[in-house]
Amino acid sequence: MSEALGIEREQGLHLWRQMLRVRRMEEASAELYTKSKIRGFLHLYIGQEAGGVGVLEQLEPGDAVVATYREHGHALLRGISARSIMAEMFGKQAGCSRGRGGSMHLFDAAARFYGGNAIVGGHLPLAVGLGLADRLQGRKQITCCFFGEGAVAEGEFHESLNLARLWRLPVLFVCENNLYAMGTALARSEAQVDLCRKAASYDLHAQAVDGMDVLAVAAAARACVDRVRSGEPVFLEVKTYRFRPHSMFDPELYRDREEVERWKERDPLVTFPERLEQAGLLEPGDRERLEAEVASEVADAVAFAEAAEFEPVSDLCRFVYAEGAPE
Amino acid sequence: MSEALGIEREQGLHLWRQMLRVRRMEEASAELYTKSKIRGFLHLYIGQEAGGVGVLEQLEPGDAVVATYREHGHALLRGISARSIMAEMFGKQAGCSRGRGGSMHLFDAAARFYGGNAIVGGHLPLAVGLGLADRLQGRKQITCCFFGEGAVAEGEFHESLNLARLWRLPVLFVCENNLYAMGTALARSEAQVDLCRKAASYDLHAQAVDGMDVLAVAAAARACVDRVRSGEPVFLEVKTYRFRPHSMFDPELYRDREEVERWKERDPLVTFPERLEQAGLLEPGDRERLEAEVASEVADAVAFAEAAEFEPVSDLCRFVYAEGAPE
Amino acid sequence: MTPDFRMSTVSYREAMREAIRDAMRRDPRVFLMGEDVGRYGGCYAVSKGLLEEFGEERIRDTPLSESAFVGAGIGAALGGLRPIVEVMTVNFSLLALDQIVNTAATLRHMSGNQFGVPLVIRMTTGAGRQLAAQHSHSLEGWYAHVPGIKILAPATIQDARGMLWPALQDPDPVLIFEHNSLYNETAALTGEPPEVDIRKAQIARPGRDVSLLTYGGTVALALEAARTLEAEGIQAEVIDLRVLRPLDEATILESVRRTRRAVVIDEAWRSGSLAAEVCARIAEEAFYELEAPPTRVCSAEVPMPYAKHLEQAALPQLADVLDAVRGVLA
Amino acid sequence: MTPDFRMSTVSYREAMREAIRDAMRRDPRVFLMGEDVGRYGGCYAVSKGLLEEFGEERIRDTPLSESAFVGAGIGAALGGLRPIVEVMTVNFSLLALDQIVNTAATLRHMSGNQFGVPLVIRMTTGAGRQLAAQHSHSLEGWYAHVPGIKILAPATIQDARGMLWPALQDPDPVLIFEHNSLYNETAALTGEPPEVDIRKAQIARPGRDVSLLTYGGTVALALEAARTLEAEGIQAEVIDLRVLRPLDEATILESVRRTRRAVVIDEAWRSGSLAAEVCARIAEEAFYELEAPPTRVCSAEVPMPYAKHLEQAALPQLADVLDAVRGVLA
Ligand SMILES: Cc1ncc(C[n+]2csc(CCOP(=O)(O)OP(=O)(O)O)c2C)c(N)n1
Ligand SMILES: Cc1ncc(C[n+]2csc(CCOP(=O)(O)OP(=O)(O)O)c2C)c(N)n1
Ligand SMILES: [Mg+2]
Ligand SMILES: [Mg+2]
Repeated sequence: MSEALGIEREQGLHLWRQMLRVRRMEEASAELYTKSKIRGFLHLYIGQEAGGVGVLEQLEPGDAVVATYREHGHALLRGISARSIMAEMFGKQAGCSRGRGGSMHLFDAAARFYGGNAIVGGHLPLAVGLGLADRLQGRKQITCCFFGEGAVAEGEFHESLNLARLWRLPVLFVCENNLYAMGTALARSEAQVDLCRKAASYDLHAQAVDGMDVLAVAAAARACVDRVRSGEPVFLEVKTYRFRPHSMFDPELYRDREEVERWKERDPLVTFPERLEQAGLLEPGDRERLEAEVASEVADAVAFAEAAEFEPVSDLCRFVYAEGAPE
Repeated sequence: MSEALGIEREQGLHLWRQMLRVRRMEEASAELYTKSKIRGFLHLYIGQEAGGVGVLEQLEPGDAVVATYREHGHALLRGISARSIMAEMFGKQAGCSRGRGGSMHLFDAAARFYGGNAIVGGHLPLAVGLGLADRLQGRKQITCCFFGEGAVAEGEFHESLNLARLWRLPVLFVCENNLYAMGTALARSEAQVDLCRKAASYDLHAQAVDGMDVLAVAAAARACVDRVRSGEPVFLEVKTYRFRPHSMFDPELYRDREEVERWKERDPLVTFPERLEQAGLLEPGDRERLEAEVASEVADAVAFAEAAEFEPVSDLCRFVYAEGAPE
Repeated sequence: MTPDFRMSTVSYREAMREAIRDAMRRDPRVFLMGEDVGRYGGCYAVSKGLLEEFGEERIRDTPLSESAFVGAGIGAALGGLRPIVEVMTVNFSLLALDQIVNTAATLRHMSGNQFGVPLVIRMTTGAGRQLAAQHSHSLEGWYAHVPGIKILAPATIQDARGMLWPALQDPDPVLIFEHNSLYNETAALTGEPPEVDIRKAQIARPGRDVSLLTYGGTVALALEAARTLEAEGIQAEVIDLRVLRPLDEATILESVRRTRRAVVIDEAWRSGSLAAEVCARIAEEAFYELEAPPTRVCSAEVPMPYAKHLEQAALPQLADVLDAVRGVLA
Repeated sequence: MTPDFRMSTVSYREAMREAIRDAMRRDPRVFLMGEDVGRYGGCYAVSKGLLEEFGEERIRDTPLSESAFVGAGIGAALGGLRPIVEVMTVNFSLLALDQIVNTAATLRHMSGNQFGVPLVIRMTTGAGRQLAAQHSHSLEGWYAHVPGIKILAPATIQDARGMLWPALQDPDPVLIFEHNSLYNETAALTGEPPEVDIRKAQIARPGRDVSLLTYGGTVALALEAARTLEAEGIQAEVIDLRVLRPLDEATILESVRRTRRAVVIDEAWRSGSLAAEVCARIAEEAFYELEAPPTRVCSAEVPMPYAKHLEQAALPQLADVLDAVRGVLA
């Protein structure tokens, strides 16, 4: 147990490992994209890992997660295997959406992972509805909805926060503010750049946290999750940054390299192990072991995806309607 | 000049007359509806007159007005003749929209009166665009956009206020809060019932005013209009009440008669003349003269509408596209 | 308030209300949500009295926010409930179209069959009440374009009473379009609620000379035309399409192959109407059996005007149908 | 950055960019607004470089709020400007559909001709890039249903360069649909910008045996089919519809009456597609001149899947077109 960090060694290693799993899977995805193994739009979570880890660690198994197209990390952290995520991005039948969704549409019923949604803001109402179902059925589970700061300008953000609060629904709205929506900086899209002030105007609890600090996120998220579980919606802003372009098509004309470099100094995959080290929680060989384990998980996932089968073309029109249902 | 009220006799009489013109025209409309002269949906402004008068008196001739389906009053106060309003509600060619719009869609290019819009919240973006056109063309005119408190829950409210403030557009958003959206009380539609707090979350100036007091509205609106003309959007909440049902179909199951009666005690058409009287601004016969003048204006409008021609059926498909334009 | 449904004359509105009430009684997962469905009693008074019976959790008034409450219906369906979402009119449903098209209709497929959305969305459609261009259009044909959802159009009291329950049993989203002119129509409804097969069109009136194909608000017009034509010795068959997606092509083609003539009546604008689809299918599949071109009677291509004489002129009229029939019989 | 337009090979993307630049130079009332049109350079890089030339007042980045900025375009047009509003894809345009259908399309009529909306809205459409079910649908046929707006689909570099200016001159709203597969296509564009009549379809390739009618992203497919068929001695005529509303019925019917056979190709889902409308018109107007049923080649009725082999299988393919042609010639 470290006094300074307030965590045990095991916990520290776990958080690090979780971030590392996402980082390495994303790096592999980027590479596979350049090799045309993965296609479509690919949005990487690199730089933002502390947010997803800090929040998702606080959820219970029965809780629901709803995410955006930048959701590989959330999916992995929610327990969807790297194999089925990778297979999905390869467009294979063994993918978590049978190859029909791709990078932007990862789904998993067992994990209650409701996508992978690619209409900005469009999934917030869905989270509200999941919360409504829980409340009306008297279940204690909560719904955790991730979205970027760009979504805050959309009408669906407004309608959803109002509805969630009006009906006191157990939904945690997690705004991952990475300062840009594609090429549009926050100050160019919002009259009020303090997103917590915006969110608080729906009369709900809103708080912001440093998204480069996994422990800070974890602590804030824990408090928020408790509050949500007691039966009210909460808004959590995770202040973060994406180190990579918006997608694989983005020439990044809208920001300086220096800005990116400055943020990289706060890379949680650099700073967090340093903090663990300083706190005396690491042992020699930890890094090598972690890296090796994660590398093999990713390599295994890629090999699995590579070897997997494509869905037969004859199945194209399946799953438009339920099978066996009246057509 | 009355010290107590801060106005001259002429001004007092003018405000009274303006409210009375709306009241009597609306009463006539209600009656004509029961006689099937007017059809479709009819939304009356009775009870809310002080708001429209107090705000619209502050505008300059070149300013634009955008309103909802409850807009007869705004149209009349903006200088559209009772004749052409009434003819429109009769569906006649001489109507301000050639009979094509009806009660919910009064328009007038000369008055820069942009409707009469019947999608709740749908006209706010239009007002933003008018403001943008003014700003980009360096014109000093402003756009005044009326809407009900029900519209505040719609996504378009959110998107529009943000855009207006982000781009510093000269738009006055006037929320006529009559406490109900059809049968839905404000507290049943908004998590935050203080609408100024909601509006302020877009980082713009927001203020509320007693909408049953025409002088208070006038003073608040004057300050807001000045501010808008200097180049920023403002939100003005007019706290008011409708004395009649939402439309002619509404059985009013959702509110008590007592509540309505309590509000009627504050009827501006009762209280304002009383205040004028108390301030010594009235002379004997004023009421009778005003009533007679207004009655004759309304009677003339009804007679005009009755006598007017219908658009020939052969013209049905005109005005879908501009005439003479490439088809 | 509750009419006795064992044997009585009920209105379309009452039949729909009874269908909702019955579903709510049978299945605790069912609830109704929408603008003014509760305290106000429903904008077309369909849900009047239900709040008192079921309480405000299950008869749920929503704020004006079509996108959020339709989307919340999707989420609630995913969460195990069986929501009936009411949107006041198809015109306002455009505000929720993204939810319906991009989420409700795609989820099953995108998720590789892991998630279905057992949601029913009801809305009114159509013109005829002088509500002008923002309240009068018939856009249900658009929805019929979208794979992943099913579209119903009850034109009779029987269907108003009988379609909701099977729609709620469907594991996929079902949209029900109620033409506003039907609410006051009445018919005798006897005994048990009618069993309705929501996959099938229906021969509303048999005939051998020409097929009049239509749905919803214009079924009555087609029947009126058929009665008028009878006096001239023309036996018109009226097909009530009932289900707009997936179209019951078998019933359509069977009829047209028999009568060899088709007139499709649709209150929507002609270009790009559902009537176009019906004509195209007939032309594709029954071309060699046709004696005359398939013909459409639709609304004039104009935003619906307010004035009554213009509105009526814009809508399909009896004379238009009769002309079209005489045209294909000439 | 600026290609020399006197005589050079340019891409569809560059042609569109040059059209915007040219319009902005010619008319100070013209401006471009949309998500990421400025700093990012446009989601499909169409507007790259324009911010530097025209500044941020006229190349206006908007927040993510499709309804508000499309509506602001309507208001700005009413206020005397000539906005070009870019919506990233037709899929997202559903969020702005209310503005387009209920306001832009209705204002002239509802106001008794007092207000027109001279607005141009550009958006991409179509599949083929493995973007899955929320980014790949072809919904322009819906817009073609709506009176009060006009719909263009430039399929060639010439049209990409030439359609914008006449669209901006139009006193009513014009929507321009750019198929995402076209941006990298190139062609020689010489001399003055092409004069384009935005009321007319175009014979992309003459032929006498069968008419292939299509638009936008599938014109190239039709031309490829025509080339393939030529080897078999079949002369297919390819009609590029170009304007989806109002349809140039005269050109369509003239071609079909000559060839007596029609195959309509449309990347949208078949049911309720624009192809249905084209088939219906042909069936209605040229029935007695047809030798075979009008036939459609459309996308499979499935939310577009991500995997390449499934996506390709869902889209109209050369073999499908050839089969259809052989079908109508059999
Ligand atoms: C409704 C809608 N509009 C536009 C887009 C295109 N788009 C995809 S991601 C994106 C930026 C979103 O930014 P943000 O919400 O901050 O999330 P981030 O990508 O930064 O994680 C845009 C404009 C979309 N997918 N949906
Ligand atoms: C988008 C939309 N949804 C629903 C309606 C139906 N409707 C018409 S007026 C109204 C209530 C609006 O209330 P509010 O904004 O407070 O204005 P008020 O009628 O009180 O003046 C509703 C629900 C509509 N016209 N548009
Ligand atoms: Mg962002
Ligand atoms: Mg109100």
